[in-house]
Amino acid sequence: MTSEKHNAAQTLEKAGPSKKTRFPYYPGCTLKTTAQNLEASALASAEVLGIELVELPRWNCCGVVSSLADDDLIHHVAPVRNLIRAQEMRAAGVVDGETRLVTLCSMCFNTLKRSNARVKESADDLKTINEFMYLEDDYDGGVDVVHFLEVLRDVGHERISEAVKAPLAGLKVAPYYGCTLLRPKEIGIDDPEAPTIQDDLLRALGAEPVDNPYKKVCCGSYQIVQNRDAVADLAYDILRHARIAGAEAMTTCCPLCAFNLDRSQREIGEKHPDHEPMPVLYITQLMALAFGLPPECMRFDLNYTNPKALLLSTSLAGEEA
Amino acid sequence: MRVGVYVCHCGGNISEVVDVERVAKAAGEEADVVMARDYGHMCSDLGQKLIVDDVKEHQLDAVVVAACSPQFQGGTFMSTLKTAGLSPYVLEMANIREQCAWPHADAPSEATEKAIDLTRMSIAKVRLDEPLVERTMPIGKRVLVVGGGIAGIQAALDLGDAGFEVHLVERDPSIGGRMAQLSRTFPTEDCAACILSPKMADVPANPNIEMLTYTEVESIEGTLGSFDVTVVKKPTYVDSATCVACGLCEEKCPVSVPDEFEEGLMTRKAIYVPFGFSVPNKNLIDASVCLRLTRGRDVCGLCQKACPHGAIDFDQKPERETFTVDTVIVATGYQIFDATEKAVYGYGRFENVVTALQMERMIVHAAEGNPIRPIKGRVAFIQCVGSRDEQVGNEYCSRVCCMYASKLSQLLKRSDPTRDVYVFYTDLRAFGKGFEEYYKRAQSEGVKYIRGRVAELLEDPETKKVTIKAEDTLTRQIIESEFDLVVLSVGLCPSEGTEGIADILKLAKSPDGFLQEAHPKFRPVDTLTEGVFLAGAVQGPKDIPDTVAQGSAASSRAIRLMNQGEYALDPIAAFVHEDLCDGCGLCADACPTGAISQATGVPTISEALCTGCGICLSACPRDALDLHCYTNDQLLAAVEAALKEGRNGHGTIILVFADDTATYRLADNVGTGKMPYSTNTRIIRVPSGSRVTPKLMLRAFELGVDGILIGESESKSSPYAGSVEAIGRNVSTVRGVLESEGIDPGRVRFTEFVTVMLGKFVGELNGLSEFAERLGPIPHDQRETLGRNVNGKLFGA
Amino acid sequence: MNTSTGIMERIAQSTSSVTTGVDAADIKHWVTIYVMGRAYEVPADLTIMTAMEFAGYRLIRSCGCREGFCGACATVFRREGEYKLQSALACQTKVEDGMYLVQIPFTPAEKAVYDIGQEEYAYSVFNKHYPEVARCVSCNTCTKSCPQDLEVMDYVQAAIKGDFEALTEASFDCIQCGLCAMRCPAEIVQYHVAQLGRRMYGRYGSPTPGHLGERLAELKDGKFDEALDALVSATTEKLEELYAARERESDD
Amino acid sequence: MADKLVISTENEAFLARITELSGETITVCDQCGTCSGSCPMIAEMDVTPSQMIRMVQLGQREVLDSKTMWLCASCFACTVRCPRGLDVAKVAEALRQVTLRKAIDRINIRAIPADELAELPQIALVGALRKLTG
Repeated sequence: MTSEKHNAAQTLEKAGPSKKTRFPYYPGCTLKTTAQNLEASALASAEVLGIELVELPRWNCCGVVSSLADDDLIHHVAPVRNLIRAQEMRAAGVVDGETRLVTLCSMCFNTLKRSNARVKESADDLKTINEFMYLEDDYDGGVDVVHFLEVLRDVGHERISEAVKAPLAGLKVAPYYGCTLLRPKEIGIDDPEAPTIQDDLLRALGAEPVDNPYKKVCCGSYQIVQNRDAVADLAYDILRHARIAGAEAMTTCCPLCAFNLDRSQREIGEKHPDHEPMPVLYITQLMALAFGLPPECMRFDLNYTNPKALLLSTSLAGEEA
Repeated sequence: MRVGVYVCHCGGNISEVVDVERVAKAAGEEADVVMARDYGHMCSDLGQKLIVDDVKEHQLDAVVVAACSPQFQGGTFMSTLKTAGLSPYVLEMANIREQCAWPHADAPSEATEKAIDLTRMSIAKVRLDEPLVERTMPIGKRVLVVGGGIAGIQAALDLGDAGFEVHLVERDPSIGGRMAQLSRTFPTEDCAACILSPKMADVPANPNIEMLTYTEVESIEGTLGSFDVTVVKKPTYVDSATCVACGLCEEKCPVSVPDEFEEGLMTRKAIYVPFGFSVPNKNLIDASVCLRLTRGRDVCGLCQKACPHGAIDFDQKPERETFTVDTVIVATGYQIFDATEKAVYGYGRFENVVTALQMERMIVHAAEGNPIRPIKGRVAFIQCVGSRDEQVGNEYCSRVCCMYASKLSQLLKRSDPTRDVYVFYTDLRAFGKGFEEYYKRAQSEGVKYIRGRVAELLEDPETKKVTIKAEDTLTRQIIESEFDLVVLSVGLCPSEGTEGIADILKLAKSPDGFLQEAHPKFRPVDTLTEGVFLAGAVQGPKDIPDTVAQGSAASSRAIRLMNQGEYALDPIAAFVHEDLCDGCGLCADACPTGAISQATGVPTISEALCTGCGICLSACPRDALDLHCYTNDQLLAAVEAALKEGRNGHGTIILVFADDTATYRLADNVGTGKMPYSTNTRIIRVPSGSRVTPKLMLRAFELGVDGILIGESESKSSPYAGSVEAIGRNVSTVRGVLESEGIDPGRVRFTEFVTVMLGKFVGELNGLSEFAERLGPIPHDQRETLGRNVNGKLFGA
Repeated sequence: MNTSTGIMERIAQSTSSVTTGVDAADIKHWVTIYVMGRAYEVPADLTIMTAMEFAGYRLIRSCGCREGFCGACATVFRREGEYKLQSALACQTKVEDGMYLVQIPFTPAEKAVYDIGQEEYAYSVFNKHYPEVARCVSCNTCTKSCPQDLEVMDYVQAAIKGDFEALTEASFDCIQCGLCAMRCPAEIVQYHVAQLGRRMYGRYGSPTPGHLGERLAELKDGKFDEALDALVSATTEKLEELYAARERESDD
Repeated sequence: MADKLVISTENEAFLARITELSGETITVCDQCGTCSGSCPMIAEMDVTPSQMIRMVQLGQREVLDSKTMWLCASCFACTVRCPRGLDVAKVAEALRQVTLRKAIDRINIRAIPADELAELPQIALVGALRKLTG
């Protein structure tokens, strides 16, 4: 970890951004386990851009997939509790009054933002939840939940391009958006039918985004638990269309999409012998790569389909990757 | 001042409940009343003669008739006064039938007390009536028609043929509109160009029509009878007098751009003729792409060299023209829904996805033997693209797509019967004359209708074929089927020009964004602005026959006004007490119709534009604005009269300000229905509840009223734009003041009514009455403090 | 422990029923408690456990160490006029007037069977053995119900995140009374989850103490062989002598 | 012969319950089928989403026997496309809740092989248990 920070700091120095912006940051459980590659690459890349994501000192599972029943408030307790943590962090003066809470996992993003929207809209619901809390301060509705991709969009793709040390030239990537970044409309961060936010970022990194018509089709989400075959079928369609469109790799921002699309390739391979494995990467991994960060910031070892061969073939990865 | 009061028995309708003699006697004791009678039938010839004779004999200068509703016989007695040589505006009617005898039939004594009060209120008001004279304004025979599509053409030709002077303004370089682009018309399958082009040619041929193409309306100011119009004619850079559209210039022009008329399927040059049968049929230069005009004097100029007539003139400038008209017809039509907004259908990204209008052009050219692009293989139509879709913000049905898709699909089928043609629809709407038969014909020719809205389209990156994903909702099976061409049946949206003209003329829009007619049933082509009419799709999507019908209807409505030579102005209009006005201009900002103009000093109010809504009265911090026939002094005098004998045995007195459009008529309907309600209610008629200022309400409380209900017509049927919002603001102001004075703000209420809400009206009245009874009267000292504080609280210290 | 010794002595001395052994006149303060709905007048100074015994209950279950360590005497109660449901250990909590209470002598809960040596030291161990942990709604009811004032929710969350160290730290003082599990709307058995987590941490996560390794190495190298041999071969008397002369802290 | 469809006021209670739980005005669905055409899980379903809505409109409790709402991945593809602005995913949630609130779970988590469970990211398990257990 020290070396990672050291390297990021060095890069930062070279890039020369004057002042660091500090954001409260909510990781989510999966980023601490199977998706450490998402967190590591995002935090390191953020630092290059002069952004420090300060992890909430105390947080709980967002309780992913929002409760949709109108009368169900208990499932909004978990998200709101996290929003209170962000509020506490701001009150403690850690993040210069920043009201945005940054998320990396798109499912956490969606869950937190939906609950936030609900309690902001309904004073009654907010009151009930606040009363239910224990020692926490009341949530005042003053937190805005954002996704890291939005922060990057605000930074500007031009500035990101400037930070690129090793452009991903020639790499054909199919960005996969899935559901929770885009839908429902009032929560999503981009046009739900024609998203471009990942495409734009990939272009800034020097890669060539490929238009996959299946980029918004659900990967099956939590259906993986009870319905592995169906998820494998969906993943097969999504990957196949990306391949047809000319993609060599796929990017995502969601640990569950990543799992379903990446891990399912084992089953897909058994069912469809013609299937050509395709690396599924977190877009932040490619960003860290393009920023020239060391391998421990990418953690390609955690990807099921090893991207090493692909990255070597496009001479994008050094020996150590 | 000499007032005569006439109490009518109404053949027993009134006198069986109300003690009419007592009413007449009480009236006779009022100041200025020199004559008070009761009589069997005041509306009879003899009854009216009684008034006429008394006016002469007793030199009456104002008359009160206590009888039925003024809605019912007001006109009769106004004529009576005219006959008697008085202004019809020195008449007041006390509505002792609908408001006393009928609803309170089981409480005759209270009915009589109420009748006395109402009569006193009318006397108090009539004393302050001004002998207004109805003014008339001359009106000429000049019309502006905005928009040269089929609606505007029809209106212009009708008016021109009838001898009216017409200015037809079209922003595009040719008239003809959208219809000119169509292949055939449904359900008769006439060739659209063939039936339209003669009509287009008739326009410049008509000596009464000035055709102004490539021209935009810049401003319209004024009112019925004198709309001052400024238009700007854009330069075509071609002298229309000498150009013969020979096409030599086009051959030389190096710039090619997508052709709008061909919906971008073909290109045209920077110098071009709009289309084959355009009117006028002259070349023009598209200044936005012309090399000379975009890059400089020494660039290109090939057209100028090529023109054998020397018609090219790069020095043309926009020309501003002004003229005055008496009426305006707005016919700015529609534009098709921008299909790129429905990203899921890939329009603009997928090669083989086209709009229906593009399909029209493809069919026209195919029929002429020179197809723009081959139409091969399987074709699918997707219905409701941009219509009936909340995801794109359009809730409405565009009305024509079902039929044009049925037309295009069978034209395709007929050109190649082996071709697969599918129409994906949600509901098939074939309501017009011959439509259902036409739909059946398409089915019989083998067009397959699939009941299911298309969820999304996917393009094969290699073959460019398009896969449709949809559910056949009749079999509940999912369709994933590949097509060679997908046609989007795009809906109709308000045109760009509509937005502009709506701003210029301050016309209201309905929630769908199209312009709002004055009444959906009885005034379908009128607007709420006198002298401005709508024709065609500017009011909402419609097919060609409906559009043409509206063109004719609008011209006929305009003729109806103009043929009279003059028109009467409604005297109920706002006016300024000049001594009170400090020229702040707040009234001008508040006026929803733009009737008040104020540069410096005292504002001027256009009687023609003023609708008499009274919204401006509340905007004035100095009470300088007032309303003829319903002045502040008159209404306060009426309130005072109502309280002359305190609460008259009642615990409380409730005042109802009833708007003329809905609430007053509703009260009449309740009376006619003999539905009893609380007898402590006193109804005051106003044109609109927005006339009732916060100060008037607070003054009424100060005088001793215990509850106030303002009834106003629902906004959608009200002739007064913004009245409901204005009343809402006024009422909340009053509530704020009451609360700060320790008076329950629930004593003021506001309800929207339509004339049939009998139960609701009774419920609201009784509810407020019971509420006030529970609270009891406002204590005297509170009323006094209120009186002292009114001005400070409303207008600041 | 803060019980009134005087009264307790009298109770202990009584020969017939517990209640009659006390002279009511000696007790200055009385409170009314309700055990499973029935009212009892009891001396105000008693713990819940002694008060129940005072009232005549003989505790066979729900009673263990009486010193706040074993977790057997879980109790839930509500004070009159309060909406909050409280929980406590009966041996550690004094009675209050108007307390409605019941004992929770046992929590039905399934404990997973595992071989610590065979498990992977990762979050997935919880997925495997207690997948219902994922049902946690972060309602914090467990924390509120813990008589040990542990941050129960936090350690459940630590399990979800696979943070064994945090889990161990937060759950170390758990006495397995089961009150958290009884209140959990997600039906998680927190204390079993914690135990699995602590065991995993103990086996794989906790740092190996440096001096232990050194000493083991010394043992292996035979550094103490000589001294041990001397002890083994010593007589009993010699051993007693050595024991008496051993280095030790003073008895004071 | 095909079964008769019973339409009666008794069915209204079920519609009312689902309307209340979902907060959606289910009666405005005009059965265009966009939801079904957009559903990624459609291949597994016995009743299409639009049919599910139709059955709720008519108060047919048998919809609870279908697999459809349990296969819904809450991806909102239907929601963002519904031309009548209905949140179909919320209706599916309401239907799940009717069963889950009777303490009847859709999945028995213990029946899933331990090695499969061990491999899942928490996010998957949390999601599934939220939607499929009560």
